Amino acid sequence: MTQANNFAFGEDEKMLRDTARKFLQDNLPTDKLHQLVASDPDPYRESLCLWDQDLWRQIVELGWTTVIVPEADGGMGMSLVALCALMEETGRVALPSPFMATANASLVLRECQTSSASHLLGAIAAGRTATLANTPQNGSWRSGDCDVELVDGVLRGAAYFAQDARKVETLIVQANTAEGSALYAVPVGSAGLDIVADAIIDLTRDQAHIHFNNVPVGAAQLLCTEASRVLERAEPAILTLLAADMCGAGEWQLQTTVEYMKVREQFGHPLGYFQALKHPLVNLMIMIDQAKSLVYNAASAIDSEPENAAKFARMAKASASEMAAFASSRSIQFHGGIGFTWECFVHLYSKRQKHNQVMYGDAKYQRRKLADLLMGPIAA
Amino acid sequence: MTQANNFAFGEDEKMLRDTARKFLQDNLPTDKLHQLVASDPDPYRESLCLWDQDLWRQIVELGWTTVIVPEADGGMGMSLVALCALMEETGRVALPSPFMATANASLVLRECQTSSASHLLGAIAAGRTATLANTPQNGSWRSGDCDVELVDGVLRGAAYFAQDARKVETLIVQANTAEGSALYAVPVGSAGLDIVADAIIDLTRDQAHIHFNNVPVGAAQLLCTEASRVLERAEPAILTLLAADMCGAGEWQLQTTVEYMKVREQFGHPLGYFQALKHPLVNLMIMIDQAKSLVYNAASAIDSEPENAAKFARMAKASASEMAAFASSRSIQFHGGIGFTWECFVHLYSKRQKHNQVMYGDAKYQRRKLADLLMGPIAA
Amino acid sequence: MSPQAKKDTSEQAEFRRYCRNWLSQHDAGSPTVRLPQSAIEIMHGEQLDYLRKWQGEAYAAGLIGCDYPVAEGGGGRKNCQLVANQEMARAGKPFLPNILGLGMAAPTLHFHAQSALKERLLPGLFSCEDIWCQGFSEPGAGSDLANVQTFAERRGDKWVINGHKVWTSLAHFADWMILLLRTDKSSKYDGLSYFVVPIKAALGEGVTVRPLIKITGETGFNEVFFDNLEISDDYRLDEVGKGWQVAQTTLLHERGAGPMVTPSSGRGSGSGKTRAVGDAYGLIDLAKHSSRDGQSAADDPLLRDEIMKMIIRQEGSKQGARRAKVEGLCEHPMRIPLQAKLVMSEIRQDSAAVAIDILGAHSSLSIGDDNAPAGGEWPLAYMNSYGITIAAGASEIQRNILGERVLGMAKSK
Amino acid sequence: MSPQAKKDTSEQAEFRRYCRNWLSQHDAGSPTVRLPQSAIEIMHGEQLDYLRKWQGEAYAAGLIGCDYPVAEGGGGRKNCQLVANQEMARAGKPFLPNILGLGMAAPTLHFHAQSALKERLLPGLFSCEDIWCQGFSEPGAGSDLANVQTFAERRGDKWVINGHKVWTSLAHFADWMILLLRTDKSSKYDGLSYFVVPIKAALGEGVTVRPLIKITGETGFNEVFFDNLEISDDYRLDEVGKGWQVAQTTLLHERGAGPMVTPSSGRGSGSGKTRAVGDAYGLIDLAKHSSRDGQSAADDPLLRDEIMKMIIRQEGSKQGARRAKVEGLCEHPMRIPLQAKLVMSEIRQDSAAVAIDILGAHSSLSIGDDNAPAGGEWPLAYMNSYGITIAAGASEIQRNILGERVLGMAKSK
Repeated sequence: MTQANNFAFGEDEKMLRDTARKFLQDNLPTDKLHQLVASDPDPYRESLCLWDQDLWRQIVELGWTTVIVPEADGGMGMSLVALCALMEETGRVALPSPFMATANASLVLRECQTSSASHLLGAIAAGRTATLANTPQNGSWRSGDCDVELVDGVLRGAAYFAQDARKVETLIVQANTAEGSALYAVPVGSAGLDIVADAIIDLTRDQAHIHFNNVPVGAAQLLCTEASRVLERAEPAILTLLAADMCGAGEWQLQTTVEYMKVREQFGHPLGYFQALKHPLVNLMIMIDQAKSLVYNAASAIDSEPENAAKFARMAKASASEMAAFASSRSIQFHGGIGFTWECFVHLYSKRQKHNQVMYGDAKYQRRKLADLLMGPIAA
Repeated sequence: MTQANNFAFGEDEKMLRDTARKFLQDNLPTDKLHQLVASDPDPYRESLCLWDQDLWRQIVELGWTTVIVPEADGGMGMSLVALCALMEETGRVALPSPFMATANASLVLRECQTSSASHLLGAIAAGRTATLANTPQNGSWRSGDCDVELVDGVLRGAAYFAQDARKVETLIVQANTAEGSALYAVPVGSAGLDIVADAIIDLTRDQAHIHFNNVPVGAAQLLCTEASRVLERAEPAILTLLAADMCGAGEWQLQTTVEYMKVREQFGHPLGYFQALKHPLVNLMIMIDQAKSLVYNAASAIDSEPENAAKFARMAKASASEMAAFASSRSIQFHGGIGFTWECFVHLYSKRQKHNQVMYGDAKYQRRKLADLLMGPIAA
Repeated sequence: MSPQAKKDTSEQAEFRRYCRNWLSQHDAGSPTVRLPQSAIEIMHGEQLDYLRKWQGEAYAAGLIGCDYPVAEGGGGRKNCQLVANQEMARAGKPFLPNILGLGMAAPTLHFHAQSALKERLLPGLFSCEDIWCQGFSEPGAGSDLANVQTFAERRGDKWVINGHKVWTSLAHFADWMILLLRTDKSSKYDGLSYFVVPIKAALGEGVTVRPLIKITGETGFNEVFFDNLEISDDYRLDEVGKGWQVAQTTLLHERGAGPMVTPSSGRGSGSGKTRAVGDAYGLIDLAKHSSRDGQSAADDPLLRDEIMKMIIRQEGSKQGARRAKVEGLCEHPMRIPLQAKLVMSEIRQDSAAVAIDILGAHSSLSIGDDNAPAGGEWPLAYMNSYGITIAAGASEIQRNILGERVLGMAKSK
Repeated sequence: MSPQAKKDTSEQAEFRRYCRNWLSQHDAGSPTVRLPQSAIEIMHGEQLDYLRKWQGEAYAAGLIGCDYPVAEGGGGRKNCQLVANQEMARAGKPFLPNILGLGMAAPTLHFHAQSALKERLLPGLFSCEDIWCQGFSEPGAGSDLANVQTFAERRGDKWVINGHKVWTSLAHFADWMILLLRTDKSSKYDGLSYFVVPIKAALGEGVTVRPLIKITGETGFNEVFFDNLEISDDYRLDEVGKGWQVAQTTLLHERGAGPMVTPSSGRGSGSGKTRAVGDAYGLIDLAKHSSRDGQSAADDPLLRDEIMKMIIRQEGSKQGARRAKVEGLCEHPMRIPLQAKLVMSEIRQDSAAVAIDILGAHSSLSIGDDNAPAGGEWPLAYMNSYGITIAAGASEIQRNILGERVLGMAKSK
């Protein structure tokens, strides 16, 4: 297939995105977000799961969760580029929601090509939420690794670093089987399932590890039998969506800091006068632009140049991760004393970006995998 | 042994250094250096070997080549710290000379502990010059590797990247032997020796590769039979001296650029007013100070804490190499258009520093070896 | 014999023996509460009480204020604070809580206060009976410190203070405060004067302290409001209008470049085991015990390289402190001292960032999570590091100072 | 069909077929002399002659100036220069030598010259009959370009020029020069006017060209002295006092952000094989063929990481050019265009620095050494990269422009 014109970002995608931007800015301005997730600053508080479920119901009504669900399964069947544009907006407002988790689940289900997966995709189009539960305790970022196994019709073991697990209804669980590995749909509330909240730094997400104490699973819950291959095929899109979220958040960090540079004065000049602040912010802008261009390139490649998908997605995530680290650091530093306080909003984004940076593999990991693609593996 | 007070830099060392500084600044101001080595800019010119042999004779008379030669062998038997201080000064004026090559040869000879090596050290104290010829064509930085072998009493093969080979009288040649590897003293002009000049970028040095076409060597030329071990023991001091040279050159790059920042005006201000220029130069100053502190720490450790010598020397060279790259880059950039011209002196130092950066292992290499020391090797 | 001991003067050698002996026999005991990463993050009275008791004991034993005159409550020794610091660190004792008093207020009092005042105040400062804080920054005077607007109006031999200070660490516990105030609105630098103020005594009567919360969720610094607080002229340091010069003494010591050595201790919990969080060498241990992408982080060539970069910078900085004492090896006397705060604060920040890379997926876990590697202290240290790169002259200001005072380039503002 | 071809308009599609056909049948032949890395490093007439002949043939075939009006010597096409550029690059043809004319003088003439002047001058510029150079910078006007002092004094319908321009690439070959001159000393920006001047005709009669040598030892740029050079008012562009505005058109195109697409070609030697020097992807090949520390550089995890960093930046920049055309995906219309020069110049510099790391000990060898890997071109490219980060608005100035014009922060000067 060939490269899409304008990243396949056309009128429909633009309208979807512009509507989303306005909706989110109207409904979740940053002060409201801060009230929602940062009311209790105690670092030893019980792990919280704070999100606006009314807002989420409106989002479901707006159809965002159906964007990449195929039309045959009751979705809108739009492109990944369209979903990326939405994800950039949810990142821009640092939305606490199961949106990304459910999108990731949909991307995996799309690759399963089984009737059970189609059925669950249909449920997602109708509003059901889901997340992936497929990471082992050692934090491996490789699709093949998991600590859950299927023995005698029950799941045993544990999955770690499950995103927004306390906001969703269904878990997509990877399990080692006698034949290899498989994916199962496990509803939250199933017998033997123990979802343990992690206390995490990011205030806009929740994360959990999940114990499977002999959770029985039936044939109808089997989504596919080649979990590693399916997860690997979905990985470029998952990385790209995450990078899109990071670009949106990065743009917020840039614009918020730039605005402060215009109003805050020291030594008789607005801070933006000083090159020690101006030039790093220009560097940040360039990093955001690079990451964003790579995100839309990857998204459009996933839709229309599958042979380039993995390569471009790793570039996007690596670029976004480096950008996010820099954005988070400079937005705090350049706000000075106020930037170090809980009441200043920048910490919400810095924490979300730190979380984003390492999720599904940090920049170093992505570049290592990219080098394997472009240069071949290291000679033994 | 224990850490020396004040890096063992006392009155004697200070006087030696201060005298050297004045001597070099009087006799080799930068304009004179430029006339000496940069008269022909043609990049395709025949490879040149330009240095001031009169100046060198004076240096020998001042005794610099005897500083670390043991008293028993006719030298001054001073500390490596003293030699470092001298090397910093020769780096500051980017001296083209066999000083470093001969010092490195002396450091290796010191470790041989044979009468032939003592004899050659005595000759060096009396003014003889020498360089190491021990690097293979593949550019390996490890002491064990060489492309020369001893067969039936003659040397065959080649040595590469020999420093200032056209300025010296004796080569210290590493050769693989039936028993392992050995070092031989081979006078320039020996039968079968072919010294081929490299065309190099650094205008203040010369470099050559040397073919050994059945060069006969006698027993009196054998300096030691455990070349790898001897070279490894001398390596910390060789690295430290080079780093000292780089610190001196770095200080010249900093001060010269800072002076330009004071006189050159744009937009109604001296350039140093602008933080985009001021702050990177402060960063350079910090890098120089770090490298220099690590150099004197390493030198004093080599003299009095041998268990820390390798570790501290690698730190010094790694730090100096990063500093040199930054100094070279910023001194050109901040001089603007004039910095890009042959007639501006900064290029002489940038080229010398690029050469220094990779000699005996660049920063990445040094950190890799340091990690092996501090963390143990990577598990297979 | 330790490396340092070799170089001791006879007074230092004897004092070192004394310290070592005392420290071997005295322990702070196990804390009953989790201790913060440094004094400026003390949140609870319980944390303070534990640490305060330890400082009091150490002072009583003569390990604090060693180089100050006996009349000022000091030990009257010469170059012995360094020895006490080395021995306290070696013994891994808890840190000293009255850090702003010891590091900033004490040297400023010593150099600028009248005898009666410093003889009255320094003993309580050393013993930790009185906690001290520093009132410099204001909402409109951060990096531009000389823009201080909090005003002291003279009324006879009294001053009446009105205004608003911010980022005041330890103010919620403090008995005394050093204060930079405006006494003349017509001149920026020469309109400043310097005072010490008994703020705890004035709480509710002219002084209000409002805690601020840090990005970590910890408290520890505050806003302080002055509403017609009346103080005696006896509390003024140096002349009226000389506040900026006095403040330079404070700042020089704050940045680790002043002549008086600040008493400091190990960062340990009292058990003798120094916590490695924030120290670049500690990254090695973290890597060896961390699984990143399912493998030992210590075997990742890129992380090894990052760790070595940090260790080299930290060692360079440490050796720099050593070189700063060798005049013949320094190009400019203030070149290394004025770098100290900038360099160490950025090394700590960058080291903590490397730790986050090492931790991989596990870096998401906070100190509140039982499964967080190394108790979640490294990501916490990363966040807290911004306190240091911002406070006491942000890194950008430090670079201006170095470029201007040391390298002689034109002033940027 | 190539990816680009899919999106062609019908005019573009037809023109692409034409270009491809023509290029397959026409070749520049093997150069008889080593070619430099870019047009601004042309040292010898022999190099120029070879390249000039190629540009002339490409123009005659309609591949240059495609989008300019027919009356100005152009092809009268729409959005076809891009197509010609793509096809010339694809075919790996030599670069075009009249780069300053094509990239800067032509669009400036097009937008600001009177019809008679541009119709007279543009055909010779496109065909390479006339080489052009640019007279902007002066010893006292580098980054602060508006400080130009070279003065044009009006005498009736003539102007008399006196002054001194520097860093004038190609001036030693140039027939024409674009010139920013001061016509009024009382106003900085409004005192500037813009001219074109036939400098070759005036050599020895009011114009002196003195070659400067670069740090690489190559020539290619010059100082140009004006000593009472008299020119006609016909050579003025736009109104007197509007020179700064006209210069913005030149600078915008110089930085790759202007509306007229500059004709450009492959960087090849004519053999169809594009040279990879300066291109980040070329680092992979270099690493695979380089022995560093005695081992394949391609197996070094740290170098692999550095190479990937460069490739990602370069790909990000390339995709940025693609995104800049999608209005809905850009936050500000000039945000990406104004980055182009800064970003590409720093990527080239940093890529060449990575190459030096890859080469290890072999990076010491110059282009004059037969054993230098890849002919020593990478270290040469590193040195030459400073020409780009300094010229046409140094990187520091580009960052000011972006911070001020795009992000709206206060002006720094």
